[in-house]
Order: sequence, then structure tokens, then C-alpha cells
Amino acid sequence: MTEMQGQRTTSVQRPRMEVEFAGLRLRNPVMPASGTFGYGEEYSSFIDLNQLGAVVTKGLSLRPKAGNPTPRIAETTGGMLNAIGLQNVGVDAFISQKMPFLEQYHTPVIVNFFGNTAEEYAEVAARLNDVPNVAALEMNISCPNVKHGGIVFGTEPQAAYDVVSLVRERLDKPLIVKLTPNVTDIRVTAKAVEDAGADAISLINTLTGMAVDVKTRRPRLANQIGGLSGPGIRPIAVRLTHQVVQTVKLPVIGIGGIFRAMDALEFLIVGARAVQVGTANFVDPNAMSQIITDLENFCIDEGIEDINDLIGTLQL
Amino acid sequence: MTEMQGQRTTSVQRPRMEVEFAGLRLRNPVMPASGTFGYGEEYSSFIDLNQLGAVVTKGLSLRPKAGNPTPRIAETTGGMLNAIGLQNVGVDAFISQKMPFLEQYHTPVIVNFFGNTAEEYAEVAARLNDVPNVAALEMNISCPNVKHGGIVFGTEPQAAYDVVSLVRERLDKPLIVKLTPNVTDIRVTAKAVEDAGADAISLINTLTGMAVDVKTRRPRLANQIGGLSGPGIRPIAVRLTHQVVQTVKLPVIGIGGIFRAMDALEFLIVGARAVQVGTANFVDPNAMSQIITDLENFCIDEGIEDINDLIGTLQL
Amino acid sequence: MKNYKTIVLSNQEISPGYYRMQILAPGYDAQARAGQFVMFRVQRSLPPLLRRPFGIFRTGFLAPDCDGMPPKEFIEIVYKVVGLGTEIMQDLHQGDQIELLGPLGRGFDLGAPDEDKILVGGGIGLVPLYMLAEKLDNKARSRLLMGGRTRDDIITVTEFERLGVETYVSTEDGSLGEEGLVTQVLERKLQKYPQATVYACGPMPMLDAVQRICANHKAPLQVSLEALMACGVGACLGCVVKGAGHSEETPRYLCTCKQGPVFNAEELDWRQLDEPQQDCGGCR
Amino acid sequence: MKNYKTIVLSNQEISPGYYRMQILAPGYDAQARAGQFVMFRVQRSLPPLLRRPFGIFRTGFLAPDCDGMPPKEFIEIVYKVVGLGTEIMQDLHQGDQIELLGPLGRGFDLGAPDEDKILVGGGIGLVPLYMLAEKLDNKARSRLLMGGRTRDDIITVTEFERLGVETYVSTEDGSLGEEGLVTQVLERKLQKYPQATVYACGPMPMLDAVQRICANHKAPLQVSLEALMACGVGACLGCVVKGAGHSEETPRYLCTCKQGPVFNAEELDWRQLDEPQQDCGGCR
Ligand SMILES: Cc1cc2nc3c(=O)[nH]c(=O)nc-3n(C[C@H](O)[C@H](O)[C@H](O)COP(=O)(O)OP(=O)(O)OC[C@H]3O[C@@H](n4cnc5c(N)ncnc54)[C@H](O)[C@@H]3O)c2cc1C
Ligand SMILES: Cc1cc2nc3c(=O)[nH]c(=O)nc-3n(C[C@H](O)[C@H](O)[C@H](O)COP(=O)(O)OP(=O)(O)OC[C@H]3O[C@@H](n4cnc5c(N)ncnc54)[C@H](O)[C@@H]3O)c2cc1C
Ligand SMILES: Cc1cc2nc3c(=O)[nH]c(=O)nc-3n(C[C@H](O)[C@H](O)[C@H](O)COP(=O)(O)O)c2cc1C
Ligand SMILES: Cc1cc2nc3c(=O)[nH]c(=O)nc-3n(C[C@H](O)[C@H](O)[C@H](O)COP(=O)(O)O)c2cc1C
Ligand code: FES
Ligand code: FES
Repeated sequence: MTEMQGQRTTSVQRPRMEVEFAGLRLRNPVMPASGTFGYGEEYSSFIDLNQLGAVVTKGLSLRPKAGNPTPRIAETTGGMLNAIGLQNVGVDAFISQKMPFLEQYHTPVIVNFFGNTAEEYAEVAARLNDVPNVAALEMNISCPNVKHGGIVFGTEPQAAYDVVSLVRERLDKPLIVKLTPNVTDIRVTAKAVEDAGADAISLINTLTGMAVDVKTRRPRLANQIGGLSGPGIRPIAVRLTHQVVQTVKLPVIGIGGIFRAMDALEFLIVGARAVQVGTANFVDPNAMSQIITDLENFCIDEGIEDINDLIGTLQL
Repeated sequence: MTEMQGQRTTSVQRPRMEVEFAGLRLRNPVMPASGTFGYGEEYSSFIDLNQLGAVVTKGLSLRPKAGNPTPRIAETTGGMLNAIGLQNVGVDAFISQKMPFLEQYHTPVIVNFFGNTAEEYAEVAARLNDVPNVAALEMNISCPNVKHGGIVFGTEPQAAYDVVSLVRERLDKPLIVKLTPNVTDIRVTAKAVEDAGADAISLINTLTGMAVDVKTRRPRLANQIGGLSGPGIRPIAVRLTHQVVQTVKLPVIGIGGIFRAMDALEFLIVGARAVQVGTANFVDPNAMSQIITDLENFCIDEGIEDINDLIGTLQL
Repeated sequence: MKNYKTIVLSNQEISPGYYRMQILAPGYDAQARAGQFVMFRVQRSLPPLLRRPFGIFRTGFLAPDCDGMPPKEFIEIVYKVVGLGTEIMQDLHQGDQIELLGPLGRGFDLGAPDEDKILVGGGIGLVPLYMLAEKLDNKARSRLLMGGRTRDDIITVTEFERLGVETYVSTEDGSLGEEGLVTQVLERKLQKYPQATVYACGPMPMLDAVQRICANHKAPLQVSLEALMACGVGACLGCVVKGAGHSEETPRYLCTCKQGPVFNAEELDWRQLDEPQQDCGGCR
Repeated sequence: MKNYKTIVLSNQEISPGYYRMQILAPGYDAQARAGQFVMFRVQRSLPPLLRRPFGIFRTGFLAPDCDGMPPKEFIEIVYKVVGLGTEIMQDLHQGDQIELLGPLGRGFDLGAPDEDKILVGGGIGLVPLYMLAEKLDNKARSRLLMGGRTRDDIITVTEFERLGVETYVSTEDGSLGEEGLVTQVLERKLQKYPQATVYACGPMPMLDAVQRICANHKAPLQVSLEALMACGVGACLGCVVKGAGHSEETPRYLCTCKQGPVFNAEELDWRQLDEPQQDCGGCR
């Protein structure tokens, strides 16, 4: 039995791990992906939140949201499907009940949020704008617009532009917009979001998938379709991150199937300024801590003094 | 040491496995996916081609194609990336050198093909139209149209419609059109292809992905990006197959991450009339044979007399 | 609650398809409560991607080594082989490295020593009841009703008997004990001990029947549920179950991993618990 | 060529990081030729997804059982632990189930018995040369030059010596044999045996140097190459290498798995073989 650990006890000069972008200054480029880390408290007995680059919350909406019927999750090869249905306590309960816990730590809090209409998005953002210890907002645009036939905001460049613009007007804090990968050309959405005034882009949200129980012949999720995450989607996420970095000037946060430092490095090398770790937290609550340590060790081994010297160094 | 096998030696009534669609009559619904089975001969010492529902060839072009520089493949978690670059002997060499081998078997031959322009597509189809033992053509529209800025035919509904219409004019044989998953809404492409006169739709081709060697900081494929295949993409493929089945009247062939009979069943249950097995052939040359046997056994166990009674029986 | 790497101490088939695994588990004997569970992971194995939840069967200390070190704590789990993960688990041997996250969730409320208690377990649902029975102060006033499809599903009988708990066995095919459902036996026992508190764990249809019987008898009931889980700590919201008062309009979901797996019957929405979609793949 | 499930007979570390595995392999002794390879898969293991290619070190028969059955055939492979797949392989034990596809590819051309032969192996590149040396009719006219970075990379020396082949060892750090590159030794030997045919297997920079030396001496050369492989049978076209006369305009690719892994030096495009993109991840 060994407690998980990895710190090297040598006298080697430790590399600089801080990254800065969009007005944020992070201890290191590693943070959880929204929806895989609750409101921070859930994992706080397994990982020291002060170790993390930032904490990213579960997605919040104007009113509490109950989520989908069960089953909500299904394991697939190299990944999992989820259709949680964005269950959350609502922005007000978050501010009053969940923020105080997070304020005990000196790690920046990034609040993920969404809406069913552009106005709802803007209203949630406005309420969070006044919360002092919220460092930035991450806007999930992979939601259907109930006012426009349920078309997902993030799959329509114009809808994405409009909703981001509206939020931008109501928000002074840094605005990260999180893109959906379920599009023909992500560069178009990225450009729209940049034009609308986002400060950073994060990607990817889950890919739409489905699994069938062949005995009962039912979909394995009550919601029929769900979002695919996990290591199997990483190559798609790396490709999209690369494309977006090449397209916009905004800083980019890479997400998708990051389980080990090696995986995080792929995103940093193609140009992401930071990464988010999602499904890996479920498999190993210690994953982010291990990734941070191993990133440092990688830098030491490769003689890199500052992790920023690695970012965007893809050799073509 | 045991030779792989799985046939049950009981006196149970064997289920009917034949499927018919688009003028094709297949012994069973299992066939290889293009590009993973060469021209049939390569695997003929491992699997009896007469066992298969059909043989699907490597994609053919008007002239021989050399393919991409190496490395061309990279393993990823639950999948692999390939950027073979559609290396092939060309349609004429196929007809003169590769068809005679396939003609020794009584399994329908489906020839996969592509072009760099709509005219090239039509010309390849025309040449194959006269080859008596070619049962059907499968048209890969995941290729860039060199005449139109390299936009992939299959990602532009109008371009897809145009190229399929042109081919349709020159082809009397059944025409299967193979869709790319790298689109916002595959139903639109499926509809376009149906309107243009396709007899069947197959999907999915690979998802675009990328992987980076973190030591050299180079893409792991010389071509930088490649196509992701394997079990990790199956949930995406099942979802897209489901959507297309719900949208068009055409018969659909399901492809993507099929490794076992259970996987094939997911596609059949959502409504695919047949399936193609790709990457699994590399991992196990016996995979298709095992899938066919296990599909039969599944039918026996579930008391299904005709595999067609399973197709499209998803319970919603 | 901790997450650490540890090793398998033993892993044995105890009935066809059922295994009992002993795992080195520092901290568990002091901390774990009856009804709690662990998230188990075979190290370096992928698939399965996600950890698998298993109830704690018992905790204890190994016979001390002669090295003067304090004796080592262990836990035992008992599992049925049903799919990918448990198939891999059955091949584990002494010394194999695994990872353990736990103890997790809310356990049973042990109640007062002077109450009558009836424990009802179906198949693998017997697992958390063992630790519960062990912790009960007054074993003489506790009865255990064991149910299963066949005799093979009646696991760890001798262990229960050794605890001094009166046990009644029933099987659907009559291959061991009384023929029929465990709920028949419960009905009789509740008539005999009308003040008893009931603790139940087992497949959903059994729990549902137990709940109806207890409601009729106005007997307090605690049930331990299963649900598909990704995180086990309340972060993913994958494992929810419908709570009392749940409706389409005012949905009320409870986390099985955190607010459960043990619930008081009144906390749950029983009308909807037996819906087919509640079935977690191979829910037994 | 066959694909079947079989078992590991033994698996031992023979030098730090190098393992030798014996596998039950019916049909191989009669069929396999020196220079051929197998595609190896650990059963039920995923990842790795793809099979891993390994050269055949030798084939043979087990001492007959007393059961009157014909003696059993085996093959041996020797592998270096470099990544995911080989890490899993090193943990295999006698009796573990694996799958074997082979024997695959084109082997060495054994040439005439009355020729001088020089075998040049770098590190793990020694593997196929063992079976080659074994099959050569006239061992007295064959010399083996073994190269490696350190003494740990000079594997299976005793086996080669037992064959009666004259062996010369060189290491880059001088920890065993002559200090320096194996190509120095080749240069000297070719001066001594100017009519010799050369057979080489090893890392690409070594092969490149060997090719230059042989070209200077006009010595015929057969090389065994490595490439990333998915299928091993010529179906995926993943493993290609540039052939002689290759250019951007008239590309000419050869399948390493089917037209190789052994090529006559003239068949290959040597100008481009040492391009960085030819490097297969951890190509040694
Ligand atoms: C709190 C709790 C305690 C449990 N205690 C025990 C126990 O003591 N002994 C025991 O044998 N089993 C127990 N189970 C069920 C056990 O978790 C599953 O049998 C096991 O996860 C099956 O894994 P698999 O990979 O073999 O099956 P697969 O069917 O391949 O699993 C696929 C997915 O479904 C999940 N799953 C499948 N069946 C169940 C189930 N019944 N409940 C929850 N998730 C499931 C798996 O975790 C996995 O995510 C418990 C479940 C829960 C929630
Ligand atoms: C014809 C042939 C014969 C070989 N013979 C031997 C041998 O006798 N002994 C030995 O130790 N090795 C041999 N190799 C190399 C061996 O295949 C690789 O070392 C092995 O595949 C590495 O697998 P891994 O999962 O440990 O490494 P990883 O780096 O995790 O593998 C990732 C992917 O890259 C491939 N790969 C990595 N390195 C190589 C390589 N050098 N060549 C080809 N593919 C590679 C793997 O097959 C896999 O697809 C041979 C290769 C070929 C092509
Ligand atoms: C259970 C679960 C819940 C999620 N909830 C949210 C959410 O509320 N908001 C959001 O923007 N993304 C959500 N995501 C998406 C993740 O943040 C992340 O983008 C995705 O899982 C890909 O990363 P991964 O492969 O590392 O998990 C969720 C993912 C999972 C698995
Ligand atoms: C090495 C390789 C080569 C391929 N070549 C072709 C091709 O020539 N034409 C085509 O339509 N699809 C090609 N494909 C795509 C497959 O036919 C299939 O659509 C895809 O691999 C998904 O199925 P799988 O997950 O079962 O592999 C190729 C795939 C691979 C892995
Ligand atoms: S399993 Fe994640 S919230 Fe319960
Ligand atoms: S490895 Fe597939 S063609 Fe050579």
C-alpha cells in the first residue's frame, strides 16, 4: 500500500509553471473540466484544491435544473456517455451555498454556466459578475436554444455570435467560451466567438453519441443520446484545439480525454495555454495532482525552465 | 493452442441470416470496411471470403495513387489514426489484376471508389459499371474537391448532391454512398444523397483527429491529421446511424468500431441493414468470422428466426 | 475517505460465480460503517474505464506479523461476476495491485439495541448486511432473511450463523431452505415482531415488495440501493434516484453515492423506482 | 500463415530491459524462414489495440512428452521493453494465452554456401540474425558483428557463439568489446572479405551507414527494416517505405510487412530513409 505520490526530492531547479491569459493568472495550467468536479467540495478530501490551476464548477443555470431521468451514464470502450441533463443548484444557490466553500482556497474559481435562451445566459452572467471571488466565467454554448427550435447555440455561428455578444455586454469578468465539437468547421464558430468579444476559448465539450443495450434493445441512456468523453476522443480534441489555435488570436484551453501528463502535453504543444481534466477525475481522483507533478518532471527532464516555453511549439 | 472457432454443434434450427437491400442479396450482414481488407486477397489465407456477406475493396481512383508520406498510422486509446492517403492501384489495374482473384469466390464484390473532382468520380464509376462481377459501388465522399478549394464533398450538401447525381447518371449498378461524420448535421447530407439517387448509405467514415509525439513535438502522422477509427468511435457511429435511419428511406450500412457481435447488434437494432468491420480486422483477422458466428448464436439464444426481425427494433 | 493503491490479499470463489476478495485497507476498520461502499479499480487496466462500486462485506485486522509493526487492516468484498470489470477481477491474485476509493456513502443507521430487527437480503444484496449484523449490539433480537433464486445465490451463510444471528433461508426453486420469495418470510416475521425495524438490500423488485410489506405493517425500513456510478463522490450526478415527492414538474433527485446508498424508505419515490429505465444494465 | 490462440511457454529477462519469450507455435518450425516476423497480441488486452510485430529469433521442438504425441513446435522472440505493449508483455507468464499471426513477410535470401557472409546487428536488430545464422550452411565463412550502446544491448552472445559463428562485439561506450560503432568493424571486415554478402538489422542510422559502406565496397546487402504496422499482411498500407526511384512526382512505396521486412539494398530509396518522419516513434 502506498499513498499516491510522484514529487521528486532532488535539488533540481523547479520549472516555472504559472500561465497567464485573459487576465487570469494560474499556478499551473491544470484544472478540472466542468461537470466532472462538482462544485469543488466533492473532491476536496482527495485533492488539495490549492494545488490546482483553477477550479471549474458544474454548469449553472438561472434556476435550479433537475436533470434527465436515469440511466444517465454508460461506459463505452475508451470512454463514457453521459446525459446528466445539466442538473445544478441554480446560480443563486451556488453563490450563497457553494461559493463560500471555494472562497477558503486561494485558487481562482471559474464558473461554468448556460441558458435556454440568450437572455437567460446574459442574466446568469450578470448575477455572477458581482461575485468578487469568481475569477472568470466559462460559457457552455452546447445547449439548445429553446426559442429557436432547439438548435444548439454552438452549432450556428450567428447564434453563437449573438449569445456571446449579449453576455459580453453584461459581464466585466474574463469570458471563456466553450465550444462544441459537433460541427463541420470549428474555425467558423471560433471566429464568431472571438468577434463577439470572448476573452478565451475552451474546447472540446463532449461528442454526441449513443449506445444500445442489445438484450433489452433500448438505448443505454434514458435520454437516448448523450455526450461522449474520455481518452478515446482525445485525438479529435487535439485536432480541433490545433485548428482553433491556428485560427484565432484568443488563448485556448484544451479539453478532451486528458488522463496523463503526456496527454496534457499534446494540447499544450499544439498551443493550448491550459488544459481541463474531465472523465479522468472519476477514474482517479488524484489524476490532476499526478498530471501537475508529471508536467513539472517532464519540464525538468527536457530542460524546460518555464512551461510557457512549451506552449505552441508544435514542429510542422 | 486452439484454432479459433465458435460454431455450436447442436441440432438447433439455424436462423436465417440473409439480408437484401438496394438490389443486393447478402449471405449475412457482415462485410469488411474499405481500406482495412486490401483487395480481399491479403486476408484470404486467414478468413474464407465465401463466409462473408460481401467483400469491400480499398478505395479506388481513376489513376493509381501513391498515398501519403510516413508515418501513416498511430495508435491512440481505443482507436487508431490513419493517413494512408488513399494509396491504391487505380481502377484499371484493379479490374485487370485484382478482380480475377475475387471472381473465384461467390461473394458479392463492392468496390469503394473516390475522385478529386466530380468528373473523376463519374469516370471511375463508368469504368466499373461494365465489370460483370462487381455487385455494387460504394462512393467515398470524404474527399476534398480539388476544383473547389479542397472542401470535402461530403461536408457540403450541395456538393454531395451534385457529385452523387453525376455518378448516378453513369452507373446502373447499385450505388452506396459513404458519409463522413465530420459534419454538424448528418441528416442534411443523408437527405441530399438520397435525393441525388443513391440506393443505400453507409456510415461512418473516420473522424478527423491528430496526435502529437511529445518528445519530438511533431504530429505523429506525417500528414499531421488523420482519420480516427476503432472501438472508441462506436458511440458516435451508432448515434449517426440512428439519425440517418430516422431521416431517409434508403437502406443503411453501419460502420464504426465494430469488434464483436454485440457491437454489430447495436447498429442492426438502430436500423442498419448490414455492417462493415474495419479496424477490428487488423487486431484479429478472424473478427468477421467470429462476429458472424456470434450473431447466429445470439439469434438462437434470443429465439430470433430471421436476423431481419432484429433490424430496426430499437425500443424508444 | 481516501484513495490509494493497495494490494489484493486473497480472492476466492465461494459459490459458483461469486467471489470473496480480501484487500489490504489501512484506515477502514476504524472508519467504515456498515452499508458503505468502495470504488474499486484494477490498476493499469483500461477497459474498464470507470471504477466499480462494491459494498463492504467486513473489515478487520490481519494476524500481527512478528515484525513488531501494528497489525494491518483489511476489508473484504464479495462480488458476483456479471460483466467486463468483474470478469477481470476474478483473475486477480494475492499481491496484485489495485486502487481503492472509500469508504463512501451513507451507511445504515444502527438504531437502538433494544429494538427487534429484521435484515432482508437477496443474492448479492447480502453483502452489506453482514457488516450490519456484525455491528448490531443485540444480535439475539436480530433475524436475517436470506433469499435467492437457487442455492448458489445463498452466499456466506456460515459467516452469518457464526455471528449468532438467527437466519432463515428461502430460494425461488426450493433448492435450499423454504421454497418461494424472501418476502413471504418477511411477512410472517413482521407479524411475529410487529415493532421491528427492517433493513433490506437486494434486487429492485424485491426491495419494492419489501417496501410494500413494511408500509402495510408501518415498519421502519432502510434500503441499500444500487445505481450506475462514475465518480462515487457526488460530483458527476450520474447515480441519482428519484426522491419522495418527485414528479415531472418538481423533479427531486438524490445521489445514490452520497445521500445513499442506504436510504430510509420514506426518502424515496417508490412509485417510480421500479421503472425499467432504473435498471442499471445488469441490475440484479 | 495462420492466426491462432496459443500460450506462452516461458518469458525471461535476459539483459536489463530485454526479454526472451518462448511460445507454443505449431507449424512454425517447418514454415518460418529467417527474417520473418509475427504479429503478437496479448489476449483480452485492450489497450494495446493493435498487434505488435516481432522478428522470429528461432524455432524448434520441445523435448517430447511421454504421451506418445508428436513433439511440440515453438518459436522464440526476443524483445526490448519500450512502450505500452512490451510493458504488458513483460508481465506474461507460462500458460498465459496470447494470439499469434504469422509467419509473415519476406525473409532473408540465404545465398550460396561458398560465399563469405557478414551479419551486422545493432541492439534488438540481432534477433532475426540468429535464425539466419542458424540456417546458414557454411557457418565457418560467416562472421557476426554485434553492436550496441552499452554491454546491456549485446544480447544472446552465447547463443550465437554456440552456433559456431565467429562474433565481434563493439559498444559505443566500450563497456563490452571494441569501443565504437559496429560500422567501423564492418569496414575492416569488408576489406578482409571483399566478396562478402552483408546482412544487416538495426536502427535506421546504423543501416544507413552500413548501406554506404557496402555501396562503397560494392558488397551485396540485405537489410531488415522496422515500420509501424497495423495489419502485418499488406492490407492497411500503413507500413510503407520509399522504394528505389521514389520521388514526389513518381512516388513508389513498398510494404514493409509484405515486400519486406527484408529488402535488398537496391530496392530501397536510401536518400530518404533517414528522414525524421521515417522514425516510428521509438524506432531504435
Ligand atoms: C453501492 C453499490 C454497492 C454494490 N455492492 C456490490 C457488492 O457488494 N457485490 C457485487 O457483486 N456487486 C455490487 N454492486 C454492483 C456492482 O457494482 C456491479 O455488479 C459491477 O459494477 C458490475 O461491473 P462489471 O464491469 O462486471 O459489469 P458491466 O455490466 O460490464 O458494467 C458496465 C457498467 O455498469 C455498471 N453496473 C453494472 N451492473 C451494476 C449494478 N448492479 N450496480 C451498479 N452499477 C452496475 C458498472 O459499474 C459499469 O459502469 C454494488 C453497486 C453499488 C452501486
Ligand atoms: C518486422 C518487425 C520486427 C520487429 N522485431 C522486433 C524484435 O524482434 N524485438 C523487438 O524488441 N522489437 C521488434 N520490433 C519492434 C517492435 O515491434 C516494437 O518495439 C513494439 O511494437 C513496441 O511496442 P510497444 O507497445 O511496447 O511500444 P509503443 O511505443 O507503445 O507502441 C506504439 C505503436 O508504435 C509501434 N512501434 C513502436 N516502436 C516500433 C518499432 N520500433 N517498430 C515498429 N513499430 C513500432 C507499436 O507497434 C505500436 O503500434 C520489430 C518491428 C518490426 C516492424
Ligand atoms: C458527467 C459529465 C458532466 C458534464 N457536465 C458539463 C457541464 O455541466 N458543463 C460543461 O460545459 N461541460 C460538461 N461536461 C463536459 C466536460 O467538461 C468535458 O468538456 C468533456 O467531458 C471532455 O473532457 P474529458 O474527456 O476529459 O471528460 C460534462 C462531462 C461529463 C462526463
Ligand atoms: C487504414 C484504413 C484505411 C481506410 N481506407 C479507406 C478507404 O480507402 N475508403 C473508405 O471509404 N474508407 C476507408 N477507411 C475507413 C473505414 O472503411 C471505416 O469507415 C472506418 O475505419 C471506421 O470503421 P472501424 O472503426 O471499424 O475501423 C479506412 C480506414 C482505415 C483504418
Ligand atoms: S456516482 Fe457520481 S454523483 Fe454519484
Ligand atoms: S502493416 Fe498493414 S500493410 Fe503492412
